[in-house]
Amino acid sequence: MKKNTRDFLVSLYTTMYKIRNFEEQAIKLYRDGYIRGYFHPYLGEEAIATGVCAAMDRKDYITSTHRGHGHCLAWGADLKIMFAELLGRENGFCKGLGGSMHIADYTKNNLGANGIVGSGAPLAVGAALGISIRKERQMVSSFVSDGSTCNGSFLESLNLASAWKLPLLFVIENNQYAVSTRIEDSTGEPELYKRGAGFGVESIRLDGNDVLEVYNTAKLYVKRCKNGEGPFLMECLTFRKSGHHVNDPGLYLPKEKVDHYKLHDPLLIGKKHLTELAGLSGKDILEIENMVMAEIKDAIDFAIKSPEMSEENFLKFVEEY
Amino acid sequence: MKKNTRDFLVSLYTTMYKIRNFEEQAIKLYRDGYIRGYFHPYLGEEAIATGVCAAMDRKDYITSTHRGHGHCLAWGADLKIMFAELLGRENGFCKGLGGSMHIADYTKNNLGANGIVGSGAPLAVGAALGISIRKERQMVSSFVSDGSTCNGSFLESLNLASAWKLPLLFVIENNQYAVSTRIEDSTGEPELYKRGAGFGVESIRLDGNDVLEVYNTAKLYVKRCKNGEGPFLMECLTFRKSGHHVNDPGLYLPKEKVDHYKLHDPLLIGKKHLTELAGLSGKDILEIENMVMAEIKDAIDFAIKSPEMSEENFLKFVEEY
Amino acid sequence: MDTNILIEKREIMYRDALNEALKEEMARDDKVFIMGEGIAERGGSYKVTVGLLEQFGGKRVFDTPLSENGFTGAGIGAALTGMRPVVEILFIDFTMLILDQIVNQAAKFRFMSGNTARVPLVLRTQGGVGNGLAAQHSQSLEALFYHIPGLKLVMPSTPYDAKGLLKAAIRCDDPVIFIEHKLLYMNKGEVPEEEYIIPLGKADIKKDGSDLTIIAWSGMVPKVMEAVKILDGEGISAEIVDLRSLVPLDKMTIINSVKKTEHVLIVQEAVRRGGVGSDISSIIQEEAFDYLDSPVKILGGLNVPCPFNLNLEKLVIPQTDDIVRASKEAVYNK
Amino acid sequence: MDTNILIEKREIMYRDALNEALKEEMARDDKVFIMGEGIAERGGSYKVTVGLLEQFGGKRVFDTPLSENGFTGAGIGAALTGMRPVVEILFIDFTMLILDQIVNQAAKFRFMSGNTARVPLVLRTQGGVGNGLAAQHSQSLEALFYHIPGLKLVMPSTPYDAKGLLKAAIRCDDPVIFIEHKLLYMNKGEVPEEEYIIPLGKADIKKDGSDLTIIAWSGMVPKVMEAVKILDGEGISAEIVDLRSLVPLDKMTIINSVKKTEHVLIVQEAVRRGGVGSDISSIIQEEAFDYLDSPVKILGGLNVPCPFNLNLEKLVIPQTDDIVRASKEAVYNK
Ligand SMILES: Cc1ncc(C[n+]2csc(CCOP(=O)(O)OP(=O)(O)O)c2C)c(N)n1
Ligand SMILES: Cc1ncc(C[n+]2csc(CCOP(=O)(O)OP(=O)(O)O)c2C)c(N)n1
Ligand SMILES: [Mg+2]
Ligand SMILES: [Mg+2]
Repeated sequence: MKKNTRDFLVSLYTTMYKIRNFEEQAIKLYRDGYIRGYFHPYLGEEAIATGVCAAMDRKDYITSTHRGHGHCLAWGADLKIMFAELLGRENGFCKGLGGSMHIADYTKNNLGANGIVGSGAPLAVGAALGISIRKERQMVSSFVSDGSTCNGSFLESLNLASAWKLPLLFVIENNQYAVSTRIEDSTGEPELYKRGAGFGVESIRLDGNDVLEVYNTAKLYVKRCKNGEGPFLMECLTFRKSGHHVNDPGLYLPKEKVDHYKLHDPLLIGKKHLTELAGLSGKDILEIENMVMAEIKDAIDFAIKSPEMSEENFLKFVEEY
Repeated sequence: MKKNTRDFLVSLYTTMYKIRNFEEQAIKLYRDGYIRGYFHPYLGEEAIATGVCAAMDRKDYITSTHRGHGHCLAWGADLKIMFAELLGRENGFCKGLGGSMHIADYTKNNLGANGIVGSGAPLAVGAALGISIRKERQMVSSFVSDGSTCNGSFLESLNLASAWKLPLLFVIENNQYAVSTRIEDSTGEPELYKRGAGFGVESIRLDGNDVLEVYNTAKLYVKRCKNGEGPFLMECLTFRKSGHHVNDPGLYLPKEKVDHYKLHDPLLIGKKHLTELAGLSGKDILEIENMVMAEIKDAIDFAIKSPEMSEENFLKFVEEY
Repeated sequence: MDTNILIEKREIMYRDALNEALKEEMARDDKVFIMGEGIAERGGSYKVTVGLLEQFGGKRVFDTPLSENGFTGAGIGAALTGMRPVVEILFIDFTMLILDQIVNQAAKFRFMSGNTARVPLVLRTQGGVGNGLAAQHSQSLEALFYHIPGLKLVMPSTPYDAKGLLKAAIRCDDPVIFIEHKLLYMNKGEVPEEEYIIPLGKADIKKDGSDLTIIAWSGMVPKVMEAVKILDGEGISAEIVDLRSLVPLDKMTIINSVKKTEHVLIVQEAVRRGGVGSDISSIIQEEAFDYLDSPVKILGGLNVPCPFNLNLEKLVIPQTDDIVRASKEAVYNK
Repeated sequence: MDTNILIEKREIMYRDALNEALKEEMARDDKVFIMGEGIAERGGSYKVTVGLLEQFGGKRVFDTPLSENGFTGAGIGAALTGMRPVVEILFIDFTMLILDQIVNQAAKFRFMSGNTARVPLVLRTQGGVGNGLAAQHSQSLEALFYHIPGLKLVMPSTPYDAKGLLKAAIRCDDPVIFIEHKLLYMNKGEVPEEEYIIPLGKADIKKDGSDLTIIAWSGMVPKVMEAVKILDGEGISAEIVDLRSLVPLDKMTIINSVKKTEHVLIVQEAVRRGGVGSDISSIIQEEAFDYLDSPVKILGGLNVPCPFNLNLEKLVIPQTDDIVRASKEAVYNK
């Protein structure tokens, strides 16, 4: 196999593991009182952000959801600045004013997480509209949740993108639940990619836990978007590996599904790719993981030592607002 | 042929002609300064309201649109009270406070016109939800415009009705334009009934200018709604026989379409039914028309002579509001 | 009589008081039903609807998809056709998705129909700042509803008020916006076992006083209570007027208190600019100008969204010591 | 110089002034684009965008579907990524469909991002009562935007102001809600040929006076002008402060005028309860209490939706003779 394929598979796994370990460590920080507010972990959905972002250029754009850490990390966010934001520190991405639900990096075309389910989709339409007006070879990926496919903000966006033929890829992260409500109870058509056809949008459903499947599909759509064939919709089937947020034990999740997805974990699948397709050993993988863990540990130390915005600085900030 | 078929066909034509003549006379009243504000004529779309309402029981419910006179009339509204409302008189349906865009008859299960495009659909979901909670054998027809199929209010409603399996029939009146904007420019999928499948709603497209086709399809769906098989969606293809509102000459409407629909007029088709299926002569039809015209003339006389709400009464009304 | 006294000493939480109100009204009238996100099996994010599903079944207690605009409209449609829905919107911030249905539909039908339609809908929602929920989950937006004719607006601060007012809201034939506060749900207070109703439009004097009238509602009331204790210690006797319902507004209680104390402080959690406090100030000023010994003072939130950082969060809304300070300014006319 | 004088006498309509502002700004900056319902080929319901399509092409001037929430959000997304969109919402009533995007998104990004994001969006819309358009097309809802930190709010009353302020709004790096009035579009006024800009946040004294300050904006300004002529004839010299932009608010001009006249009337078309006038009243009262000779009076709309019937329509918002009457009450402290 080619060297670059090996490197590429390693990079995919590294990103997924980074997200996994980031969330796990951040949850500990939450339990220890360092992080407050809402925190929706991306655990179990790592392959989606990883696969899609790997298929994009960094002059493209993303919009994220309330479950947004994974998208930021897969897009390449600096771990230190991310932790700093989650801890509400002044050197965080948003100076500690945004936090988990509003983390973003506008300087790097990451339009950020959104606390209102579905409301990121119209923003993505706008970014794609700007591209289309400027006639640039860029595209936008809009991550949206299954819950948002029942919401007007998303549905209008799907139609607008289609009416205006925008370079936009909608990525539905269908983890099958909105908090405790099953998607089957939220809609008459739980195969969510089928929404697309009704608006003239080419759509597909795939295994969102298989990073290669996600990557390969996204790669194609990203290219076709840039060729002016957009928009597209890909529904990535997945499952939360945790409660809805840090304080939700998720007891309503049925045991058989939980068990199934324990074996169908995106990281297990990623490991299989590494061993079967790239010939890595268990030790090689452990090395990758250790490296990531060390990096995350450093980032946490950095964040914990970072100062919060002073009252004085804040009031100055408020004044010019 | 059976006597009742003949009577039935006559009643359909009578209703359509009533709507036609009502709108034509009302437009004259508008030009003469008797009617003010927005007035969106139902000209050219008469078969839809007529066919659907004929298929329903009067303990069912309807919600209407900004182009709402036809629905009111087909539902059986008293002509006098309707004109009185359009003229802003105290004995109108809404005491002259509502007018054309808000005409309604809550006492008769007509939830009325709506000035906000798409916003009637959620109300219809609610009426159907109430039926479902009370476990009654009723249903709701919600008339919606093609423009509203691009709006979240309608799209969320489509999904809600489906998720909750409600006895609700959505009737899209696709007149192919939103003011001057072609439906093809508003959506990536101008065959609007296709929206339905994405939400698990059985949907169909049909000729909205053929009152029998509308009636027969609606009849089936009304029954199936009452059997608990709802919701359904029927897209009725039609065309405005006028500008968007009374002051819009509609110059943007392409000549070939205007010409086509001149020949494909719902009243011409209705007449054909009367002669071919019910054996009526031209003279028979003229008699029907004359009767309707006389009734409308009377109603107009009544309305013109009716008083407006006095300042005193209004202020009393305001006080208790 | 003895039992009565015993019963009246029962203390329950704000969220349980709301729960009781819902249960009693649903038992009384089978037209009452409730829907919202996660309110059925899960019992609601703030545990207000626990046990309703079991008692009243899935037809009258059910979860909705994330279609706020659609299901609110469905509530209105049901209300128009004889039902009495209670619709829950998880955060008042999300009501920004439903304003067309509330402002253009629910609030207007009675009037537009010449009094032939009524919309007996209760929209329960929850607002205010607390616990680092940041800019999109920490707003106090009552002013937006206050300005719309046709809506009632209720914001209780205690378990007792919450129960009595929610029952009244459900029986009201007009749409009622019922705003709870995220920090009050676990607060305890006396709630009698026997049934009672608090009519909409009656303010409650939470404490008598003679030097200063402090007007507040919802989450600010407990803070004002704390502040008033401190003021008492410093020889300032403040009267607390808890508005409880903003529409209808109990002008008479306000004006009478102002006439007595001649000094007014309005404390509001919402941003200062264009809040309900401004309107109350303008009313006092128009109707009791000659009694005022100093300007009506408003202590409100800063004109910014809510920051995520917890320490900064505290800066943007009035805290107890801010209230103490502002009270003194109001009394000494600084 | 001669030509200058000639040019300055040019009179054009409000709608044409807006049209010129759009054309000039679109020619100056190719990041500016405009979208809305029927604004391209048809030139807009009020003819404000006539000719733009021809001059700037379909990529920068285009019609939208009836997806108000979606296309407003698209405007915000475009603004976040370097464009300068002008989004038109046909009636302010329909903005009730887009408040999530305006309140929770556009208004918050700058703050939530710690100043790294900006949203240079102009939302043009149109409000007010006129011509029997009834309850869902006749609202004055500026108070809802006024209360939201992060938004600018502009409501011009003359062609001159409309042009200068729209140009400033397009150049502003924060979201601007720009509200036109349905009865002003055909009003004529002087607009110089040469380019000018009116900075946001500057009120304009439309007429000097010494006995009474009348504060107004948008559609009420012409009515106040009429009323003031009548008052002049009766020996009352009123000063007219046209706010032009409500956010930022030009407090200094207001307070200075009040200090001079010692009497204030605020005239607003919006319903009285919870309108912007209340906030201005509360500010005057807090900042100029000792100068006030009588209470700040507010003349506003009745607390009801707008009736369809034309004669009743007139009753719900202030008319010229109401303003005359209220002015006298303000001056003579009744
Ligand atoms: C418009 C809106 N409604 C409700 C909420 C509250 N809420 C936050 S996350 C969530 C569940 C979302 O489920 P889904 O969309 O499937 O995303 P997931 O959490 O499963 O990733 C809810 C109800 C919200 N933030 N925004
Ligand atoms: C939400 C909303 N947006 C815009 C308008 C203004 N408006 C009234 S009718 C209309 C065109 C509607 O077209 P369509 O929905 O196809 O209905 P039609 O007039 O063709 O029957 C528009 C834009 C409105 N009333 N409501
Ligand atoms: Mg989900
Ligand atoms: Mg149409």
